[in-house]
Amino acid sequence: MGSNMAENHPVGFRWPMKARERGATIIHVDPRFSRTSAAANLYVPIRSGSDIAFLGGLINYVLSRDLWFHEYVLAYTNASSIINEQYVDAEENGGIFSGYDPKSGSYDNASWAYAGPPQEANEDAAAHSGHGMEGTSPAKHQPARDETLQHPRSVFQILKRHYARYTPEMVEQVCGTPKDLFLQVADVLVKNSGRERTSAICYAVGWTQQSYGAQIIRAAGILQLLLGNMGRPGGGIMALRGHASIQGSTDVPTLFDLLPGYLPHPSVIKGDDTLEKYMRESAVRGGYWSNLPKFMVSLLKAWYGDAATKDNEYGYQWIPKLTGDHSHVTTSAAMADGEVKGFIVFGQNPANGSPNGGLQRKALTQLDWLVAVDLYETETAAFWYAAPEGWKPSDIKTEIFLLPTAGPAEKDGTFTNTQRLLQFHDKAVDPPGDARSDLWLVYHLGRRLKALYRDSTRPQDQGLRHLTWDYLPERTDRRWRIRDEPSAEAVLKEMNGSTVADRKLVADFAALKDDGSTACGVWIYSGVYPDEGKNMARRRVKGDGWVSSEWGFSWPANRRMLYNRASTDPQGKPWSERKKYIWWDPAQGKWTGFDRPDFPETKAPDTPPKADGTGVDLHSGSDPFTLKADGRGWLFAPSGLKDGPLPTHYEPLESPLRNALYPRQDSPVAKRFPRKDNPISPPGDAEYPYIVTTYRVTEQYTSGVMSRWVGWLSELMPEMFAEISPELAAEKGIENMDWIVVSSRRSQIECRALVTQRMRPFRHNGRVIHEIGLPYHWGYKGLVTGAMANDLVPLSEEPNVYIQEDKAFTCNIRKGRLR
Amino acid sequence: MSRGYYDYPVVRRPVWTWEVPAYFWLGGMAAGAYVTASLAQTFGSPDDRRAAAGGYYVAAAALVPCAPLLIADLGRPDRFHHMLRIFKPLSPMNLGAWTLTGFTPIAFARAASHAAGTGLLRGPLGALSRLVPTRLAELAGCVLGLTLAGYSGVLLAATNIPLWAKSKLLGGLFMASALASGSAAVTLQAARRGAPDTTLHRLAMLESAASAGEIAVLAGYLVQSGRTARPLTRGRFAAPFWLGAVGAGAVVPFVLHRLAARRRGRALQSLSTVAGLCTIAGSLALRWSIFEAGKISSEDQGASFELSSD
Amino acid sequence: MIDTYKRLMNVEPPPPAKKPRGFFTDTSLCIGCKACEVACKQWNRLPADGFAMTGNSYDNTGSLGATTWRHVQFIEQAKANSSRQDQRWLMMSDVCKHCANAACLEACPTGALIRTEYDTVYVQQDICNGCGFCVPACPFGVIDRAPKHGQFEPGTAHKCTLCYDRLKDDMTPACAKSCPTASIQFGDVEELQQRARRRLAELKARGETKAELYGMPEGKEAAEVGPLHAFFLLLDRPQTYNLPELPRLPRKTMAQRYGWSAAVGVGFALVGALVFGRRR
Amino acid sequence: MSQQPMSRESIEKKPRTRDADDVVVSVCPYCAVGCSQLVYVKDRRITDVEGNPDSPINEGTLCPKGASTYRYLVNPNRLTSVRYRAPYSDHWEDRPLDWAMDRIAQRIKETRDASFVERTADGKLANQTTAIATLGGATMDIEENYLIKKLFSGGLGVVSIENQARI
Repeated sequence: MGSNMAENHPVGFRWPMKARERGATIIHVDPRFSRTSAAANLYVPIRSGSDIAFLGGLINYVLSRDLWFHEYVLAYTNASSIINEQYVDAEENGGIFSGYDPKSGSYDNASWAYAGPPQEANEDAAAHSGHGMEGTSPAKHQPARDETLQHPRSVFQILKRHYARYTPEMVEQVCGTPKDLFLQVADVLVKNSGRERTSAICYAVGWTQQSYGAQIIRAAGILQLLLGNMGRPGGGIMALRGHASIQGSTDVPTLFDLLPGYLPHPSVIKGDDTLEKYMRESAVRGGYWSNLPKFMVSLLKAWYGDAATKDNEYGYQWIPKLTGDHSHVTTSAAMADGEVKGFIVFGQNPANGSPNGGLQRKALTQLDWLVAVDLYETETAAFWYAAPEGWKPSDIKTEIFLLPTAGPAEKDGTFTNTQRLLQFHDKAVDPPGDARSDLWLVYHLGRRLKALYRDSTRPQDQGLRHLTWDYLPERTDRRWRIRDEPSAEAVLKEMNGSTVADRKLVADFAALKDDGSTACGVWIYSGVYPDEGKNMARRRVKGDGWVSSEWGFSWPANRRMLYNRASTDPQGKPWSERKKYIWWDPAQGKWTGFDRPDFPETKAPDTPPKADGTGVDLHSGSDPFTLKADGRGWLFAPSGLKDGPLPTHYEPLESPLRNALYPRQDSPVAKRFPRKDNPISPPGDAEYPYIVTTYRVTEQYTSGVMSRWVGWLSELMPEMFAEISPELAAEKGIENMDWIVVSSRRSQIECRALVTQRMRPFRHNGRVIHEIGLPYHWGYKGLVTGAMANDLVPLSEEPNVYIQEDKAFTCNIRKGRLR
Repeated sequence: MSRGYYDYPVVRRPVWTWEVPAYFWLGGMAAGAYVTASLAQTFGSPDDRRAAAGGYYVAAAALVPCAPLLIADLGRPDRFHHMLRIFKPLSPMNLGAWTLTGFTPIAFARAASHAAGTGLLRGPLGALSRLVPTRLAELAGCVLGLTLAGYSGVLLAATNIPLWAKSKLLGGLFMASALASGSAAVTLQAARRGAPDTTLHRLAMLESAASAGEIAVLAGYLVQSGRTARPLTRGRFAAPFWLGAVGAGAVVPFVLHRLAARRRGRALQSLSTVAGLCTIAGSLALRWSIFEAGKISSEDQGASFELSSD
Repeated sequence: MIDTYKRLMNVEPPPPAKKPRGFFTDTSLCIGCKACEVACKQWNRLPADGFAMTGNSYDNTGSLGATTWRHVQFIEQAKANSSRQDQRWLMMSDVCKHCANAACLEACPTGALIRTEYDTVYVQQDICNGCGFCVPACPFGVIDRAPKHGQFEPGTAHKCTLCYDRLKDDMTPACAKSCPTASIQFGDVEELQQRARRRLAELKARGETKAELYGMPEGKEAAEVGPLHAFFLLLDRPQTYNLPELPRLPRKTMAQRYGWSAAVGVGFALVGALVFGRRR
Repeated sequence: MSQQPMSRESIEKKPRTRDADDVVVSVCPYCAVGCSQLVYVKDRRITDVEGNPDSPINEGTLCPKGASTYRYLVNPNRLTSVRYRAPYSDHWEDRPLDWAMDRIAQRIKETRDASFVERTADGKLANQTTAIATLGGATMDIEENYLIKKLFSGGLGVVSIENQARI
């Protein structure tokens, strides 16, 4: 669901195909019959934007028919935990949870917490974005539980009530999915889960690019926990990410709200005035996040070196504090308003790759200067003369630097792939001409800036002055023409971490300290370079067809599967012989198996929780989810999310339909950008009656910079097109390959119509809703050019992870051309 | 007929251009003229022999552009000699290349021998030409000439282009057309040089026989081809085919020769001339229209499926 | 003299025969990613040959040709009702069949087209003179002549080489190597045929009633062109994939064609003898 | 079977990878699956890029994009010099890399100095600038991402540091 894996991750899809040939069932739930659907055993149509209704239907199916994995759910999830008395479910409140403030459009999630003594960290946890990873937990102590699951405020009972109306009939009404198909999916999933079998769910931006994206993934998480599919081989929820190192750029990260390794970014709003306050409020007593101070201090030591001392809070104040939402979407709006003066773009292409392309390009005209770094001339770099707006260059003030850069085979470095695997790539040749690696560009820019500020005494410049910036290799490599290339391995070592005193690389993050004696750039990567000459990301021991632990390095600590403690029963024995992965070896007194255990290695299954302990000591030997405060998988999220503790069906911000489940139409906390250049259609807007969804095809890549300059790919998908069903085509008098105009409240574009039975109309209570599909790869540079689907997309933000909604919005179409 | 993959053709469009039908036409005419002349040499009266011997000049002249045309049509003309790299009669084109290579010198030698005999060619070259064993040259030339005239249709037919391959008679058709045009060329030159009426009547009879044969084979070809022949019998190539190849090329000369059968002197000569010209032109029309219509046929998915079903 | 001829005509003795190699393209595993098309162009340095959308599903390649040696077909099938009953999207990576009796090879007058030691059909680029005869000879529309003034070996004939160069180092052909789902399998032809038979039985047992093999020795399609060394497992009738039911080998009817031709010639000679001899 | 004569080229035919000076292990630049690639180098030029059979991820296979990596890297349309467009200008100019680096550093400094906010209106320490933004990183190495974050956040106080993960 939410992924077109065969098309967008064809090599990844090699493995589901192998599984299919061994008897596995592939189910593809998608609005379009895609190449993934063609390879699936079962294709299930679903209207774009209704995923939570579908997953909620499955949850309800499992709960109401008592098909959940009892032993697993009782032991490993928070099903038995009791929730706060103040909690009011969306079910009883028209689709809105307790704690909602209509004025600010946000939730105070105190009422979602576990029942029990006042919990000091409740408030702060909400601020941890965690970027879809692990939210830190509010619980100081293990929460109150009712192992019979009968307590009306137990998570289990709340869950049952919340999803009671998500019946197969409701799924059919909301999703347009035929009831019999939905039931078939439910049946396959349930039969394929349990002790002997596991099911996996794969998703991609089909889920995340919705105004409640994180909640869709949460819904899948709930389902997988109920079925006992988490932490087990063949189970899990797979995020299929879209760029070579998008996981790495999330880990490190180049994201505004996080510091390396998912440490929350200090913020004025959260009141992170001092390091001490920041650490107190960010760290949690229970679970692995209790170690946050060690990671934070080590990070500061890595950045500021000897200048980071206990007395100056290890340089904490040199790190800027957030004053709001500085995400890409919000920044684009600010840029369009002239508030951003300088913009540096590394291998990205917002002019046609980001939502509301017209606004994005206008924003570029407002800049004083723009630095674009790429292998090819991008739409972003060329906006001033080539944009469809037809601006006169003489009207555009932006000073532009287009810097040529290197491809991966032209530099050393590491990509982190979608499964958290770090793989080092070796330099094969020098980049051509004046092209330089991004590492070179950033490093030498840093040197120049440090030189410019060398003599400054202003406090604001001291961070830069003290920034450790020493990455040139000791000996230049005579093989290469470019002699001043910084060493990627030196940077990787800094990320791995070392002791401050003797600069010895640390073996993993367990060695990090909060007293300034260790430095570590990215704690989760610690262990990637545990010793001189031992680059684990560069390990290339041929795959063994199973866990292949010796290929690259997987964070954390080379664990290939997170929470794999859940692959055994509470007593530490594999749930079944077929599905064994790690297990407790009483003879050795430790966890062993095919993978590194994602659990304290010698903590026996029967270890009781230490009530007075901290960190994972607060957990028992059978609490597998070590990053959680209570060590349990969260069916109900007492904190960490900004849009509710339980996934709830809302309609997309633009939808032709009314929410059939709740009076509340759409997400109460999704961020809209009500601006003149970003109008949004009201629900049921008759002028824009069709749903449109955007996507990639195999033959092209994102905004096209990496594919539309390659003839071999361009010829395979040369033109922009819209996929429409024969039914809609007939209604509109459109023939295959006709030119059509697709319009939304933001803009209109022209492209070819690809009339295909692979698109279908959806029926909702007898009403026919048409959906059209738009790939978004084209632009105005490259060997092949074409209209830009993103011009039609509204600016908006999902509240947790600030992603726009482009998988479901509304449009109209007509036969013909723009002019 | 079941549908295939969209409307994509099953086979590829031939890449050859106008040089190929032009060569088939000239080569065929040369062969026909040579054979006609040789038949006259062998079986005819002295008048016949004298009048028909001009056919050797026709043959030699028509052969001059053949090799250049063939070479010009190659994708890599610089490698024309690779045609003779191996001997592979299984490949009609290889067979044709060897045949042309063998026939051309013989035809030139025989023409030179005739020229020397009539005193047209003197000096050492003349003397040399007189040494040509004419009987042997005629026999060998006829064998090679008939091969040259006969292989071109087989070459086109030895493909998977429905129009060319469906019927088994294209080789025979081209052979008949070649002989008709060759004998017509002999008639033509004989008539222009004022050959005796008897000889002209005999040549006309021979040419008419070829035309009649051509019409018979063509009828068989069209019947065997059936629906597949549509690109030829309808559309763009219908006019050149029906009016040019069939009308001008066979029916008109046949009728003219019947008319001429009872005429003598200048009238006979004029009618023979016109008939000969018609036959020769029709022969070109036949090759060209079938050749070009073959390209359209190559795009006919249904015809390809028909060709490849039992 | 012979040496001069050999040099002029570029004639060398062939290497000893090896085990026949080929492709088994199992369309039931194809996901239509076109990796084969690109990997082939990359390895063989073939140019892109046109940026035109066809509107025929996701196939913007159209056909095999001089600069396209793998071509993925996309066949959309569904009952034309709103529930899209029996919806299928068939994908098939087409390629030169490397026929046991190859029409192109038999047509070739220069010996440029040869059967290699791996029993594959290969165009020798230093021999081919671009006569173009192989183009209409092929019953599958595979081989084509590059434009005379193109950027890529102007004027000579091209088609899949089964990566003849790679075979020499025991490397898998580029398309088969890249194929992420093992739809394109490379190996010893006999072994591949065994595998294909097993696979067909497996699919039939799973209920794929329309599945069939194309190009096996026992198949009707092998009657004239012989077993295909690049053969296929199809999920529908061959014609659905533009494959002829009974691909024709011109040689099979050539004698008959020459016969008619000769008959006409002999007839003419007889008539000539009669006409001229009658009144001697 | 193979009785026909062959040509010299056919006899001497060999894969161009046989002569490679070096075979370098790389990772595909496109999606996040992380397919391992082998890059063949001859005379300091890339001659071939294909899947690495040792990789447990792709086992030697690649998708069409991965298979086109060679052309992504070796491509006449690539930028090989700094292109500069002055304000209000209607054309690109080629500029030396050093000049551009100096000028960019200068512009960053100017903008930063003019926009730096030490304290918010209510007096809280912010030490940031919102007048500069960086975008991108998902196509780049983690080392590069790390230096961007370190320089722009930890060094310059830029807060809007974002990448493709957001879209």
